[in-house]
Amino acid sequence: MASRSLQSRFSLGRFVVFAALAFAVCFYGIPLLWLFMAGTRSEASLFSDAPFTIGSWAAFSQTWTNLTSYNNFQIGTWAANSAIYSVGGVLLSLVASIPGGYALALSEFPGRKLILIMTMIAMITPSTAVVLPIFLEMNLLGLNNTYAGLILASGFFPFGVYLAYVYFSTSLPKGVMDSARVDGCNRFELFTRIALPLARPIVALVAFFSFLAIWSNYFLAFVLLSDDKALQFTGGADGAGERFGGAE
Amino acid sequence: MVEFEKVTRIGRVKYWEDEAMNKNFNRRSVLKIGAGLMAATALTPSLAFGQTANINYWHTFTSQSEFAGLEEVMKLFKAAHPDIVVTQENIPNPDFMAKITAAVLADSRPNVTMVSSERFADLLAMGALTDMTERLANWDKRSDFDDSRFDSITKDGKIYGLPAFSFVDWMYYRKDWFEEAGIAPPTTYAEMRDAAIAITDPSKGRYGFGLRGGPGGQNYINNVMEAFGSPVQQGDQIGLDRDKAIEGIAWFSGLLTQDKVVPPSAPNDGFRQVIEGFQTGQTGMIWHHTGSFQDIASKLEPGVEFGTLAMPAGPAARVARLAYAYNSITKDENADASWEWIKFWGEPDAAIAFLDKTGYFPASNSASADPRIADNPLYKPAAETLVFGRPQPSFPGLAGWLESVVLPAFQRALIGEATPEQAVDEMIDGLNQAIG
Amino acid sequence: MTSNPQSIMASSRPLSTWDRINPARYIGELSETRFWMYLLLLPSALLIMGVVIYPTLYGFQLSFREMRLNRPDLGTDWVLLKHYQRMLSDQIFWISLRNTAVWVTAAVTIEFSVGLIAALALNRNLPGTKVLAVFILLPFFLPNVVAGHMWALMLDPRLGVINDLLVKVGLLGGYKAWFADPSTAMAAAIIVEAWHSFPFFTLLLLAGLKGIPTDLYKAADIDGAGSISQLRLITLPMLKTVIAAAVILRVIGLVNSPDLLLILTSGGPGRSTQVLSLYAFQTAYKDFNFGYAGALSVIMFILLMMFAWVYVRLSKVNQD
Amino acid sequence: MATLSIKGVRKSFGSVEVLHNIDLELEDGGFLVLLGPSGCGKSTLLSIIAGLEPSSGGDVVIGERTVNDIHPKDRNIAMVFQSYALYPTMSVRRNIGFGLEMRRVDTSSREDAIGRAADLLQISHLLDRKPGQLSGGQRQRVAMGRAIVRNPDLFLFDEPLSNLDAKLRVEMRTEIKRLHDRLGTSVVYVTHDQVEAMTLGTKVAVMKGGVIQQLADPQTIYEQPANMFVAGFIGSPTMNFLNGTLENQDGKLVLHHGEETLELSGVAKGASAYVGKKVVAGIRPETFSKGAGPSALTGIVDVVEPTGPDTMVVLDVGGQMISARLGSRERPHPGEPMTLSVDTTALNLFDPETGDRI
Repeated sequence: MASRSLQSRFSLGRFVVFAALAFAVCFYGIPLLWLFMAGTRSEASLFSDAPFTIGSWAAFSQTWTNLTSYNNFQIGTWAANSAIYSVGGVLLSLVASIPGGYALALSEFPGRKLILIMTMIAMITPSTAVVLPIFLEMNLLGLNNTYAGLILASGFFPFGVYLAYVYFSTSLPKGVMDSARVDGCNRFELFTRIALPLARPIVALVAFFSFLAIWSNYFLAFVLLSDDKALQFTGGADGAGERFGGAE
Repeated sequence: MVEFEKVTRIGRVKYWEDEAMNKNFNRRSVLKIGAGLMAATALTPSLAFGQTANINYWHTFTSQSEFAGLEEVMKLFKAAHPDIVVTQENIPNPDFMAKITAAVLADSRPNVTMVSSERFADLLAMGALTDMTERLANWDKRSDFDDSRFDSITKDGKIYGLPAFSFVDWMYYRKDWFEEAGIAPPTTYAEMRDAAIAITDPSKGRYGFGLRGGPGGQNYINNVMEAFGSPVQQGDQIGLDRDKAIEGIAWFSGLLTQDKVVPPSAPNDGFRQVIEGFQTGQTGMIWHHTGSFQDIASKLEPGVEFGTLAMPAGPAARVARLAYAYNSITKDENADASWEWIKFWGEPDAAIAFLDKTGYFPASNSASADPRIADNPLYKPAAETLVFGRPQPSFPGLAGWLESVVLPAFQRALIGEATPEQAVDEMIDGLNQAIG
Repeated sequence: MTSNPQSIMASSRPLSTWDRINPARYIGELSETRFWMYLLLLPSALLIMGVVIYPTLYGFQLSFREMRLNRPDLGTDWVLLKHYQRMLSDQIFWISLRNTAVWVTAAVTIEFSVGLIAALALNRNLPGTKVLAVFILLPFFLPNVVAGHMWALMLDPRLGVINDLLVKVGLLGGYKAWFADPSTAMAAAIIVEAWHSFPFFTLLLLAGLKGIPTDLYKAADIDGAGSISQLRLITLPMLKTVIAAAVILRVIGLVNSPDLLLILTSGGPGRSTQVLSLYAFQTAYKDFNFGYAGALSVIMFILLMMFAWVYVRLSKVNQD
Repeated sequence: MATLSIKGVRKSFGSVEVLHNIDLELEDGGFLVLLGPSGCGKSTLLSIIAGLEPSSGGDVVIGERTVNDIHPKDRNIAMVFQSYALYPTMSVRRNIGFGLEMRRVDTSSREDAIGRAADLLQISHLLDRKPGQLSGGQRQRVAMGRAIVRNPDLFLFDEPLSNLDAKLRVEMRTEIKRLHDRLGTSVVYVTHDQVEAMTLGTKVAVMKGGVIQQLADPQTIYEQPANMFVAGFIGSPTMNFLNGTLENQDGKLVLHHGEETLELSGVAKGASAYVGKKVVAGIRPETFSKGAGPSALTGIVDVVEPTGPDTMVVLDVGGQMISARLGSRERPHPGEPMTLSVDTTALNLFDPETGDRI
């Protein structure tokens, strides 16, 4: 009896799981599939054919040519710029958030609470409100329209500080840290040789989230950069979306 | 007959060129970019930052053909002025004001900026523009331009820019549908409504008129109010004539709510949707400017499937906008070089080269007289419009009011959430807020 | 130091020249002083000051000033609470506030539910889930702007693939203009938002699920608790902290970011999808009224603070 | 190798004092066990010796040096942790050699040292593994290897065996004893396991509430516990505490407990001062034997637990439970009366008020 009900419950659970996955695949997969397919089809085909038609290789290469020839391979520049900003921003956000979270987690010092609160505030501040002040500030520093400016502006990822803080205050084995002290690490080596290698998962997570944040932060990039060649990809793509000037 | 031959030839040539080079670059292509990016992880960067610019040019060109035109002009300019290096920067339209606002605040403006007439008042109020009256007065080609061309860039007798090309409002209609229904092209709002009712056939998925109730539609809403006798600006007077405005809004929104001659998607239809609706045979008439001629001709045969008309007349006025894209000096530094560049756009050479690539109308008389325009019957309505067309109103806060008050209020009328009276009251309140 | 005849210890090497100039050595020495923690904090503190505190304060002071860029004639004087007073009688503000509540509540609810289901499914480690995980997480990588344009096209009343599918399946009589109808515009936008951001919950919840000891489920099995009871009595309580953090972060993101609605509806039709962030954005960059936009931002900020505080209280999460 | 002396060390966390004025001396090559229940302050004391925590007062002297302000790495100590504290990201080889690496020992002599330590601990075949791939016992060996490779002046062990299962614990205990015998390095060893303390230590410090209750060799601790806490903490089953009154009967000291009378011979000299007063007699279970005698207790058998070599019997003597360790052949039945005689030479008397031994 008991094993029987267990059995049936298990298969029900399995069914629910598969149903959920099937739903996810349909709802979340189809649009992506369509997006990929759109790339293989000609303009005319997009207008007239059924939505899920696979186009031709020729159409794909045509799309690719359009893409690469648009305004003298501007798309390549955009993509490369996006990569530079994202990588730079991610590196900076790691340099700021990992040691910051470590310090906040491991020590008690005056101002610690204040920094934690500021981190929270940073997470809550509406981005539209800070874009203009940041722009003015970067301008003051002469960093407008430079890689450095955007990287600086997007390099603070408060959520990352918080993640690192939570990780270091809960998951660092005290014994290992003590052991390293006895083995002769100074606090710097303790951080670089012991804590950092242990924190690899959290470093990856912070990098991942900050990459996403920077990658999609179109508006900040847009206001900070004016040179068309320095346009970030997401900004450039949106611009290309609007075809006509002035009075459309 | 000969003329017609010519028309179709131009259309055809353009069509094939487009097909061959597939120049159109729109939202759909953006998605392809997304797909391409996801598919190809390794893109070779070409970071050419090498050029040092003497002058910086901000513009809102985005389409492939516009870029081709700009490049052509730049090439000609380089040959004529090897000592001046122009760096062009594309500022997408939706973000143009945000960007220039920030640049003005931070004093990091470009040397020359492309200014569309509706933005003039805001830019001037911000202090972004430089007085060019004297330079213009001393320019030998000044006589090529009618004085009226400068109306939308003049304030208190001072002129702040030189028109580079024009957007002429007109309408496109399905010639074949009209012939099929046996009706004449409309010349008034009333006729236009009748025609729309006549050609609307929901069973075929056909609607009479492609109303732009989404982004960008605000200008047409304002035009309709003006055509019914409620101009938002008369000289220094700013305000709406409530009753006339209500009439206008009632007529315009009635096309959807009562006559049902407009696709139900109208409240969210922007530029792309309106053009596509016409191209795909959903709508029989649309309002737009001359700049989309080539685009429509790439899907429908000009002169056969579709034709062009001057804007119809409203009960009180015939409102068709003549908007100019001006080039203005926005920085004192290198002003002489900037002026050379701006002047160059006014030269027939550059204007015709630009027209050749884009179809945008030149602003100078000598260029307008070019046979490719003057002899083309499909462009005739545009030439007519040049006579009676009027400039956009212009005062600080206008653009914001149109976009964030007029459009939503009209949309509320379109979706039946507000009566025309309520919509107009909202507009009046918003206007007071904007100019108060 | 005494030395042991049985010594198995190796002898230390004296300092080499490199050691003497090695910067790591100096940092190492510095790290033993009380300045070390401040040194670690220096990068984040500088960035906090530069890109958070200063801009935030600047934005706050703007909310008490007249600041209309296209109206230099009005000056930039202090106007105290004028903007806040205007807000009280500003219909659009109240509509935006209501819409923001709907937008955030619905989107978070859907994203959380779908995210949880996906996380539970992926946590089963069934064959193929690794591939599925990558697949399901893909939308998250599309920037808002691209996702917005993509959905605008898919929901297009003329060419949209969604309409096409729904008509073919028979769920819809004819093509529908989702964003032109106030009764579906918000719902459609919420679906798009949920599609784009649910993987955020999946990611965080999946991480949380991995941390729940399997013994708990075994014990529950023996006690006869069914799947639903296990979810309610074990999974959700154990995930409480993760859920609280994820919900707060997502709410912050939803309240603050106007991108998606800007692309899909611009707040329309009428005001039916107008939200606070969009209103603040338009006030600043379309109407150039930075003072009023600043005040709107301050209100958003305060609302979020209150939300976070109340929410943390209610979910009784102990936080530092 | 060095001596260790701790002079008046105190430690408080905020207003809570967890170590009161600790004094300790350990001879060169000695093996000091800090024994006590959890929370007694023994691990804190070890951390202070290691330099991982600052003390609130007092001196720690290793060899000739007062090391109060000296960094852990410069104290020339090595430490083995309860959690083994192996670096999860490093191989066993690097784990063992890490202390040397940090001291800039060159690679070849480092490799030699690692090899020797690994041989000694029989873990040479594990050198290229990561800690995650090792069993508990292997990890423990690696942790030890890491400590001995440095040949420190002082080994510190923080409950090193408590995470192992019973069998391994016994094995490793022997191993540690062997290592200590071989290397001769001074050791401070923290544990709550009295068996480890008794088997390993040359000196045992029993701690409670941040105070050292008794510092002595294991034999003394067992036979002459300083107070009732030490007496009760050491030995399993624990010492029986029998309440009674001390009297002088015919020139002999006797203890009255209810109906029972125990004749005491060979008890402490100070006992006579307690004549007529209440005392507590501490009787180890193994000092009982079956049968009557001058000092004997009679009671009812309550529980019988044969353990193989012994039989443990719990006896109800006038309402007080007494446990006794008897020979394996004894099989009394619960409920039957039984008389046990006591070897009073091994008996301790305590003052019931202070708990101190008389």
